[in-house]
Amino acid sequence: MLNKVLDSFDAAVADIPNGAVVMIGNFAGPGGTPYYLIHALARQGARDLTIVANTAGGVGLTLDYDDHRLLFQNRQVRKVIASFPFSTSASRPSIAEKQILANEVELEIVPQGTLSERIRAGGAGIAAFYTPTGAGTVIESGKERRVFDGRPHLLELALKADFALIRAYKADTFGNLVYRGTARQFNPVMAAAAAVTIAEVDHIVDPGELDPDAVVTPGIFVKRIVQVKEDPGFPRHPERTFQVRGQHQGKEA
Amino acid sequence: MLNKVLDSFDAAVADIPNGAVVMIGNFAGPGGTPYYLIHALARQGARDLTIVANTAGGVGLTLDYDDHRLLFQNRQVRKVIASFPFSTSASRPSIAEKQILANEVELEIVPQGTLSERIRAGGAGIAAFYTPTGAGTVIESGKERRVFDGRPHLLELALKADFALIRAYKADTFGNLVYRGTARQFNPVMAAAAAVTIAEVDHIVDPGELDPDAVVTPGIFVKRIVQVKEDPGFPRHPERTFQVRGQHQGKEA
Amino acid sequence: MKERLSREAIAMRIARELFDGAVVNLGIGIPTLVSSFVPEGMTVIYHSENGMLGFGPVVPAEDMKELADIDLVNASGQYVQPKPGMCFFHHADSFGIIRGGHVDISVLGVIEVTDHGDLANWMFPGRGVGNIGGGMDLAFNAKKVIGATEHTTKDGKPKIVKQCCVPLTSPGCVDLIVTDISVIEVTPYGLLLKEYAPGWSVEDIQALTEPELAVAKDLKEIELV
Amino acid sequence: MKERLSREAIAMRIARELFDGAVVNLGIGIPTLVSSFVPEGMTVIYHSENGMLGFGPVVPAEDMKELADIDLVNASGQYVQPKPGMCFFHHADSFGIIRGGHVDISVLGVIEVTDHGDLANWMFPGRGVGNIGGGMDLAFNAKKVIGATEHTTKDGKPKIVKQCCVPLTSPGCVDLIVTDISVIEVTPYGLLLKEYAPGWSVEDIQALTEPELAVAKDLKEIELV
Repeated sequence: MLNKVLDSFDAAVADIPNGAVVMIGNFAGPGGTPYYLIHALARQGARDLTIVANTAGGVGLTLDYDDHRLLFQNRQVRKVIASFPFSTSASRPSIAEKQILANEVELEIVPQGTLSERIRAGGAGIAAFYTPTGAGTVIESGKERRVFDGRPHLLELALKADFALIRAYKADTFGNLVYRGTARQFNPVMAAAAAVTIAEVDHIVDPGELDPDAVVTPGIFVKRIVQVKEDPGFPRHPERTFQVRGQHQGKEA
Repeated sequence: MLNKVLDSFDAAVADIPNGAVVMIGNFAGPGGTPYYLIHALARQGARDLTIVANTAGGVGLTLDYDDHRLLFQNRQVRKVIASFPFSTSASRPSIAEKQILANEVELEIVPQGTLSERIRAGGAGIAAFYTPTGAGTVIESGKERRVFDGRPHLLELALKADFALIRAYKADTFGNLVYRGTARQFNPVMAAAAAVTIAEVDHIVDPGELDPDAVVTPGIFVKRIVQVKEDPGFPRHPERTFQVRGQHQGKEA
Repeated sequence: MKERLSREAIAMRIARELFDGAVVNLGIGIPTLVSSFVPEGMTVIYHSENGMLGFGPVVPAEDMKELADIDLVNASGQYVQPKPGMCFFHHADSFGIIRGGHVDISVLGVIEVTDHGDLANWMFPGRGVGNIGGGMDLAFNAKKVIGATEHTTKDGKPKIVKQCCVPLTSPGCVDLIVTDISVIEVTPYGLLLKEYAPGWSVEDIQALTEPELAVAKDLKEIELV
Repeated sequence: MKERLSREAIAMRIARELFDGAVVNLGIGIPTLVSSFVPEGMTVIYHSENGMLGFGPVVPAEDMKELADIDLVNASGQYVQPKPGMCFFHHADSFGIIRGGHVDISVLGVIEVTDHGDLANWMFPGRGVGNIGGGMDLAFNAKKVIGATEHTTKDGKPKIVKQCCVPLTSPGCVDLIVTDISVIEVTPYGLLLKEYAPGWSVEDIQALTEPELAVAKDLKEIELV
């Protein structure tokens, strides 16, 4: 019988080989970032990795914490494909930034919408697509330009990975996933685009415990599930819902 | 203040002009088909319509009922873009089928995955994409072929519409939508691909009554909402959830 | 006495190709019957084009009044039952699953199939029209495509041919052909006869098959369970 | 006495461009401040790149301990509050909303902007590196792009220029420039000065602006509310 639940983060990443392409869910802080899987991969030590993620780690938005900057610190990364690879603070450059500027790590910088769409295309069997974003900018370099409806577009290729490390809120044992708030971000598209998707989750429940109309990632995309059993200490109230009722107020925001 | 809720299906479709491109949620039976909006459009009488839908109506799967075959019956359709345009029964050809074979209605037949992806592309600002589906078949005719990773692909163009008639389960007054089971089908992608999306729903609730993690169609895609107030008499138990618990049985299916 | 297998027996043989955890899409006709023959204890996850994975059995005729629901149908429009662990998604995501190669096995009906694995199954030859539906995406993109068919047409003509006369669903897509008299693998070198129905000889089968059949070293009688 | 408007006043002026039901994305910096000045009774729906529409205000510093949640942040990583009618979706859907033209107004910071509406705002000139992030998709695809900026750099050089020196975010994307001394529309014929800060003359503003400014017939002092 199918069994996707593993006990340890280390076991879950043990077979990631040198040279693997690894996608990592990540956006502006720890929400939706597979913190424990990243630490396990840092311990595991695979080298020459290509990392596909929104940032290259350690960009310094809001919280300073050990995200996939650890992999750069350990010199495990050969190439990074990201939209936001540099620190937001000139005075505190990230580790990846130094390595990129020293030509120790190769950078492919991609507009965020194109990055998420290339990953979505990888999962959905679309080889390539035309987007208007980037035409007439440095992003156009080396790409095919083509006009549709009078507007220039660029041809962008699908992105796939050997492994995806993702973070979700609840999984059932089949691998069906739901997310919490903005922690969803890149995780569902990465789940579909990797040969082996590994999910770090708050809760593992029996099939039938998730509302089938509300499942975001179908279980078939998820090969391994590991439950978080300690508190990493980030500001978070996972027991709370974001569903709030009451008078809508136009003013606030 | 925003007000998207209308009292009548007739009012909701009143401004659909002759020659409009209209997407209609539809798949294998009445589930997810905007039955009352279709009837209202039939009464309204707009002509020379281009209909984008999975079928051309009246294909005879399971239930025989008045879907958008009404629009063909009324001779309101100039062209149909569909994946499953013909009746499943040779002895009971559909109205659209007769009109297509008599060259009274133009047919663009599209593989179902390409149809849904073209609509998704229309909503998501992707001008065109390469899919393997159809290369080396009649579908290739007139299309650009290109090889990616050694495999031939076809260039397919985005589809957009002037109006989308869709069916959902619950809407809040902002237009956020959730669906019920397989009644979801094409509706969410069509919602995003039309200039004016009109949703026929079972229930209208206040903002905050839908779980924001479970909303499928963001309200910004929906311009008009009309609640169904009568029972069309289809086999249906809308008060039931499809969430079932209990021992998983490998045998059944 | 050369008996042909029933449609159920063809489905039973195809069920032996399934495996634990397999994501399976069953087309209309014989393919639909396959789900009745999944071995005890094996988890097979059914995919339906209209945006559903992991659903339960078709609603039996006697429970129709109580259980039929237009919001829970398979791609053939049949009413099905909910099952723990199922999930729903929209049509574009559903075909993303197919096109992205996430369907392990697609079982499709056959009008004609060639020794190159070319499949034709969408155009109704008598009517000059056809429904492409979701079959073309499945034929092109499923990891393994199994053609389920009677070996010959009603008037005895081969359905396994050198070249399709009706428009293709997909060139070179079929991996395995299971008929009422044989199991044939489509290899890069042509067709390989692997199993025969009880009482049928290689020559009998070849006589009803247009392209040449190579014979597997381990040729054997079809085992249904 | 030629006072320049505060960052808050720039934001206040931009808020007057919003309308009931508008889908609005606010970039980092001055743009973020715009949300504080939405007129009473107007429903503005904020979009955040990380997959959120209709969220509430940023968590105030004094409530941080009680309300901050890493699973509810805006695209700048700020903790925000939930609000009735909000919804979440994944990153590809989020940029489908942007690329599909469903964002009515994008308010972006400016490093340089030209009379053709070319915008440069992603490459940090001093560092030789930059983050493209989601700004390029917004600049290319929002229905209306508003540049929010001081009129000149810290050392007094024009930020409204004939040609950008740093890499472009998007050519020809900016529709309206709101600075600390002016409101300028980008038209197909060049820049049109529409409003001036109190005490500033057309000549004063032109002197700090590289391309030539045409002057609107109804030129007026900037109205903030």
